[in-house]
Amino acid sequence: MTTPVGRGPGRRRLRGGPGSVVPSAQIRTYYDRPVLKQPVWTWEIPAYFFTGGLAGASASLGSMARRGGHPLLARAARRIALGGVVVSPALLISDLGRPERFHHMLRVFRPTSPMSVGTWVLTVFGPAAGASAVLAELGWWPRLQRLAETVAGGLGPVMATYTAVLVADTAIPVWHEARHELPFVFAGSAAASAGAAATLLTPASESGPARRVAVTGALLELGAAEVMRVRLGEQGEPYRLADAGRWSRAATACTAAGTALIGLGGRRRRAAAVVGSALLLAGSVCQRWAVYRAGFISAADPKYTVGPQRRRIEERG
Amino acid sequence: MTGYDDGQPRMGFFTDTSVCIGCKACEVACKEWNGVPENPFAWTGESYDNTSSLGANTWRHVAFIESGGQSTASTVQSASSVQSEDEDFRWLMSSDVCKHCTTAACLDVCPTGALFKTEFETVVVQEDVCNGCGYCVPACPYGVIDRRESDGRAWKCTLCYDRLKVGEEPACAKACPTDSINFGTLEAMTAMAADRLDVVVAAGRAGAQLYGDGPSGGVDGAGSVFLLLDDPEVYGLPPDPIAGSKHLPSLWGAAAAAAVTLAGAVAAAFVGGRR
Amino acid sequence: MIRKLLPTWPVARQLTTADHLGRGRAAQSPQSAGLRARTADADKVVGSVCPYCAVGCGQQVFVRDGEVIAVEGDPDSPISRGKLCPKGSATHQLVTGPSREQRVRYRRPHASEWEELSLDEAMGMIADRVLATRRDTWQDLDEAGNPLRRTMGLASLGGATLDNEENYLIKKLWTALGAIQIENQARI
Amino acid sequence: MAEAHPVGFQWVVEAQRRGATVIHVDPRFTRTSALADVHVPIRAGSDIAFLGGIVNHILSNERDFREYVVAYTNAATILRDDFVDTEDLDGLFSGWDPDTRSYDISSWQYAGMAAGSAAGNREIATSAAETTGAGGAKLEHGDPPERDETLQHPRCVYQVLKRHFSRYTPEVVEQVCGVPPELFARVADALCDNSGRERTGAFCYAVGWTQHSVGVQYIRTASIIQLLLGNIGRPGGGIMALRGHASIQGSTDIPTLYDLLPGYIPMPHAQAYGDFSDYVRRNAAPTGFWGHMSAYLVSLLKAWWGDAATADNDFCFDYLPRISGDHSTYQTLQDMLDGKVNGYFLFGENPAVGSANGRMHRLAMAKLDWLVVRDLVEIESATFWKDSPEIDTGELRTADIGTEVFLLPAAAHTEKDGTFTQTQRLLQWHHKAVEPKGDCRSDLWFTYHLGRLLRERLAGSDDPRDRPLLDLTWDYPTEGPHDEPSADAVLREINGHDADGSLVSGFAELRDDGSTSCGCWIYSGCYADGVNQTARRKPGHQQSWVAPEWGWAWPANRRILYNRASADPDGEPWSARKRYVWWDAAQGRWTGEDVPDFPAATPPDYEPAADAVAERALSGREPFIMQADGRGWLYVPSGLVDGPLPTHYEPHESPVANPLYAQQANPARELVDHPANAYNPSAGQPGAQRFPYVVTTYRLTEHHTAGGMSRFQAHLAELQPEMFCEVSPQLAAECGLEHRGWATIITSRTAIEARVLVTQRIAPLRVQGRTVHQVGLPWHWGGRGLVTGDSANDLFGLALDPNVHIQEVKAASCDIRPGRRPRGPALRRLVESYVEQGADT
Repeated sequence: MTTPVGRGPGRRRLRGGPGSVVPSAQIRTYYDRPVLKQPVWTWEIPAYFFTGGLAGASASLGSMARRGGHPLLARAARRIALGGVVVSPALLISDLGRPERFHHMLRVFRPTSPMSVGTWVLTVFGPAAGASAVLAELGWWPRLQRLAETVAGGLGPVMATYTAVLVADTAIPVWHEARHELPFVFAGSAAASAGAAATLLTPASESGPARRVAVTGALLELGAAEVMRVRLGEQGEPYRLADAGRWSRAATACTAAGTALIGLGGRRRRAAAVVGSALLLAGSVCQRWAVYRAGFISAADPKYTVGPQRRRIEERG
Repeated sequence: MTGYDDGQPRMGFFTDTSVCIGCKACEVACKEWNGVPENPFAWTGESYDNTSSLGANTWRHVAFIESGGQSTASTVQSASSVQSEDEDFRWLMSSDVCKHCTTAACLDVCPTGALFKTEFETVVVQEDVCNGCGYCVPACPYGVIDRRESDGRAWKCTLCYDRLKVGEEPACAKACPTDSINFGTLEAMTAMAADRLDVVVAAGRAGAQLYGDGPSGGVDGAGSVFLLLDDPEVYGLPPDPIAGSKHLPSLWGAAAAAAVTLAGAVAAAFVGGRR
Repeated sequence: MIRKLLPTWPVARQLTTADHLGRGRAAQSPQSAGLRARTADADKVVGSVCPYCAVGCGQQVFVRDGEVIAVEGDPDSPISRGKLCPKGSATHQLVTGPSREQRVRYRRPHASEWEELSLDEAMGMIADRVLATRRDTWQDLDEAGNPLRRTMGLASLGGATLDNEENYLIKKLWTALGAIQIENQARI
Repeated sequence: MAEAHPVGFQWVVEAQRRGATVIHVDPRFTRTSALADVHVPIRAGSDIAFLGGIVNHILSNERDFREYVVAYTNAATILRDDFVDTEDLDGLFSGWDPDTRSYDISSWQYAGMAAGSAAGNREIATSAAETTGAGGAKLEHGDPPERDETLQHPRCVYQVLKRHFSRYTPEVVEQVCGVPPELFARVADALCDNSGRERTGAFCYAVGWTQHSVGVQYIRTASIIQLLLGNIGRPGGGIMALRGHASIQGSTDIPTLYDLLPGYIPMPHAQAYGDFSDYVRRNAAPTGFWGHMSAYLVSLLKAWWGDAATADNDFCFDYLPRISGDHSTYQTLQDMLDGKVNGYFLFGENPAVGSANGRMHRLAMAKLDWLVVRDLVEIESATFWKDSPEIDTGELRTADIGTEVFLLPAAAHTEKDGTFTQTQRLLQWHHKAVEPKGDCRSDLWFTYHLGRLLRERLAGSDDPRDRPLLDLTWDYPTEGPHDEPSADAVLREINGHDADGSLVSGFAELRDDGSTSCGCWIYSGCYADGVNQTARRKPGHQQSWVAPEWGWAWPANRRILYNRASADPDGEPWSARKRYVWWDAAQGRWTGEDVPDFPAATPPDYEPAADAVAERALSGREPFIMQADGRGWLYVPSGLVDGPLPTHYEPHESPVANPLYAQQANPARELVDHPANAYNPSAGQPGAQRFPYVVTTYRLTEHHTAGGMSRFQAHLAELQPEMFCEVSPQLAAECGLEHRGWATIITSRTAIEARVLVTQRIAPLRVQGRTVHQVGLPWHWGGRGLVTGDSANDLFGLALDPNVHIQEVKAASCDIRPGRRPRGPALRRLVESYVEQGADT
């Protein structure tokens, strides 16, 4: 990171060739072909970002709700988390090139791999969240249920944010350069979706904390996403282009509208709460899709790869 | 770190593009040895390059760059990228390959251990382990590794791991007619690269530079060193690649902060007690 | 059982060996550990010569169980020093690939498709046609009475891709037949 | 060279690393140019002018290696006084007969002798041009050619040469070739600077030089340069033919060619010779190694007819069929089209794609009674009856084609024993690795068993015409599951046996009394000492740089021909740096790095007696032992039918007028008058402007010849998956061609389509004040295989070099227009519209 990868003798770059006559603003490429590979991930992955985040935040919400004396909210949150952990592995396995080898994920524990870390987290979180919900419904082994609930609740925030590390730990500029903001986008989005889902499944009388989680999460999501796009600068252009642009605008619109509806009318009007929640859920889905698709656009155009790297070299001198 | 204790030195490539004749023997020798399937037959018009880039089915890729020469008044498109009028026409060729990075992003993110460091400090995908999660694909800052559609697994250059195990050189290096592709200990390759750079610079070849040499940089040094005659991006190479995993602390730091924020937000929702 | 199986689990190896991060030896599969170049286990290595252009690069043909498993450049050759061009490198596909014809094909006059034919039958039919053509087109003398002893009804093209021994037999047999129109790529 | 012979090119790269200057002359900027120090874009078809310019540069600046030139070439030899040069006859040499379109070469001779050539046409004066071969000479004893070693005599070769080439100035080079004078000077100086005692320069060429109506003279011009610079017979010198097939050299040495017997012995000509003794008298040479020609011929006849060949019956010399004219492949093609050829064999060759005017070949094959195709894959020539382009145009209908076709799968080189002879005359044995599968068989198997069946069918015949077949030695041992004849036994027969049946050690042991047999005298010694010398594979790094123990080179394992010239007349190396073969006075022998290509014990000061014959008739200072006068020929008094000196003629089809003479093209070129072979009008003829562009063809690294060994392999097919044409941005703009779009290229034969690659690598040239555009076409595609496309060879007509009957496909004229070609009958209508308009305008 300290010296250029390419160097001439005596650390002086030889720029007698084309290099010297090309203005630094001009980006040179190989037939405009991408330097990076497009991700091979299909729809299951952004869907999992949503379901995993939803399950994680819901588990935390459920745990806190029970402790805070909101049994109905706790039950709803547990059920939502259960739904999330049932769907999530199916999505992940379905996306594999060799689904029958899903268990190879547990072959190693590789701390350098967010996916490996996430897999192990999910391996603990999933059964915990599942057991917590099922035991609570059946009323069996309350101490074990509590333990499971606590474990799931504790891992919930990790579930909600590690996927941001997963996408940021790639070479795709729009993801990697957003590594400081993406976890907040994902955390906010997860919280918004969990709050919204719980609001939908809980009587208005008990859904206050859920609405507050939804609104706080949504504001965090909106704010973090905005900061991310601003800080990305030119690198954030994919969020304005093509389908990523559409997803991004839809995410902002849905989330903003949902926040407004819940925040302003959610307590008093069930309909506002319901519509607002639906909008937040949609916004959360759109946000993940916006991030997902922006990665493709960012990888496809070599200017996003070469331009900043070339500037980096020039700044180093 | 990687658990080998047999004193095997790190092995690598030195690709000297100043003597590459673009014959593509490396591409074919690689495919023949490793049983790599062909790409769809598609003529690109991009000079003589019809395999376009490294990928699951192309582990050695020869780039062809037509540059310089007289620019034409007309707006006719061509295989040549016209740079300036006073510059000599050049036809640059370069055989690209996996960089076998010291800090290999593909390996670092691989959750199954399919990608691993061998005793030669090369980076290899184990075909019996890979389950096609696809994480390595966007992780690679060079765009090398890819998932094979027909197969579902990720593939890339193994630096002929099986051959190295019996003391043979990789198929591409063996075939290369002009010794553009050299194979040996990374130490020897780096030294050879430095020597060749001196020669090429002394011969007045503009734009000559080494790529991937030395232990510094965003991947902590590559196991494939190149002598290029122009800037890396002209060959489709990233000029200053960084392995995402170099930023793991800040990545997890941000995630931890976000997770705490999330937990705090949830907890805060229950403070105050309004229903 | 578990004692036996546990060490095969890379996570266990991560804990018990120096490769704690699971990036190296701990992650290696038994298949990878036992990997060997297939050429190392060839039954025989046969010295050969590249069949494409006339540089004459040395080749090594690796054989196992009666099948060619690889063809590589011969490092001993002072001509090629082990190198091969893309075509030479594709020799294995040339000699074992699916494009190769393995059965005799026969097209009857005016027919629109190939038919099957046994090799023996084909050889017999060709021999009959050679003799009939020779008989029908034989020239003993030219107009001036000079001996010709030949047939102009038979012609042959090819030889530059063949072995010397094959060219020799063709030239010998054709000349004995009185067929003089023998040509090959050297003319072209 | 990097394009078509990449592995050979490693030596060029290595030479460059050691300081050599690499110059590449080619219409295109190729993979070779990419590494060359100098690239010279040249107009296709103008090389004689370019090389002639170098000759002029050498002579006018006296840059020749004078000592070598005087001692080893015929520079000092004085010519007859009735020789008249093209410079005085506006493009014709003396002796031209416009009625027969041929030369009487008698005026080209040396004063005082008539010399036969070491190769080429030796009986021009008395017979048709087809009695080729490597021949003898007519040097009458006691009557050596007159010489002037001061090189001042006005009729000495040196002065004739100087006058002949004096017009090839840098300005003329620019006018003809489009090469600017500065660039030309760089090449000429580099060549001269790198020649002499201490340094040598080499030429490498391929079919870019041979496939012209003046192809032989191209190479002749290079020979003149190399002889003047002293670069023949010396390490690092020479003229390297980079041949294109694994054993194309072998199939010339042991010729599957109509005009030769093994070892460059000419096929007997019906009219030119009478009986055996007449043939020998007129072909054997009193001087040089051709002096033993009768021994070579008798040994060949003994190898073929064994005990039946006796002195009483002239060793069955009468069994040999007689040729009576040009029976080369293109003549056969015309006869085939006229229905005169019934049966046709194709051995690993695909004329439907690989020969000029492919359409003519396909139409001709439809006239055959039967066709046998032996190949690895189902090539276009095997399926013309169902999918040739002429089926699409409606010219052929499958149901109308009566040709019976046998496609017999061939064995690959890994499935048979045998030798290839590579481009430096090196025989290399390849061992069988596996048995061929299915019906795949070697051509050895096919030929042997076909011969066996023929002999069985004729057994008992008393027809004299069957005697040659029945008396033929055809008893090769067979082995293996398929009764494969032993290639080893065949190679032993080629090597030759003495009277005891032991293998001879070389051609020096051959006799003309019938006591020895030998299938090919120049290959004699390949099985010396009972060892298959061709199978030697001693690692290169374990022997000297000459590597004499790898394979076996003909003749006598000599790696550089005429290497006596690497030493000065006294037998000392010209320089320590370039020492190769020298006289060791202590041992009384020639010695050195290589096997001396000279009688080993003949000292430098040897002078032949008046009655000496063969090699003993040459002095110890005459290295060119196959030549009648022992010297390298700057001027060729005999052996060529189109002139003793190279001179620039335009290609048969050229948009450019010959600026040197009124004579536009080679007057002696062979033309084929056939409706399927219409020609484009050339510059100066009406309609020439319809074909304003130069077109040339070439190979790509990724493919092999007509594609049978590459278009069918996925790993090669993907690398160059489509037929394309290369054009400059300027031509693209002029014609409206779009990069990556389609173009149709049209000649009087047909029109083909190709994808358009617009590239600066094929630059337009300024010639005679105008811009000449060139269109480049790879010729590998056809209608079958994994990747298909139109065949470039379909565009070309048959205009042949008169010496060797090779077609001109490296330079012709064409038109090019955007878009794909018409389908169906409309294709012929397009071509016909060009031909008609061409004739009218």
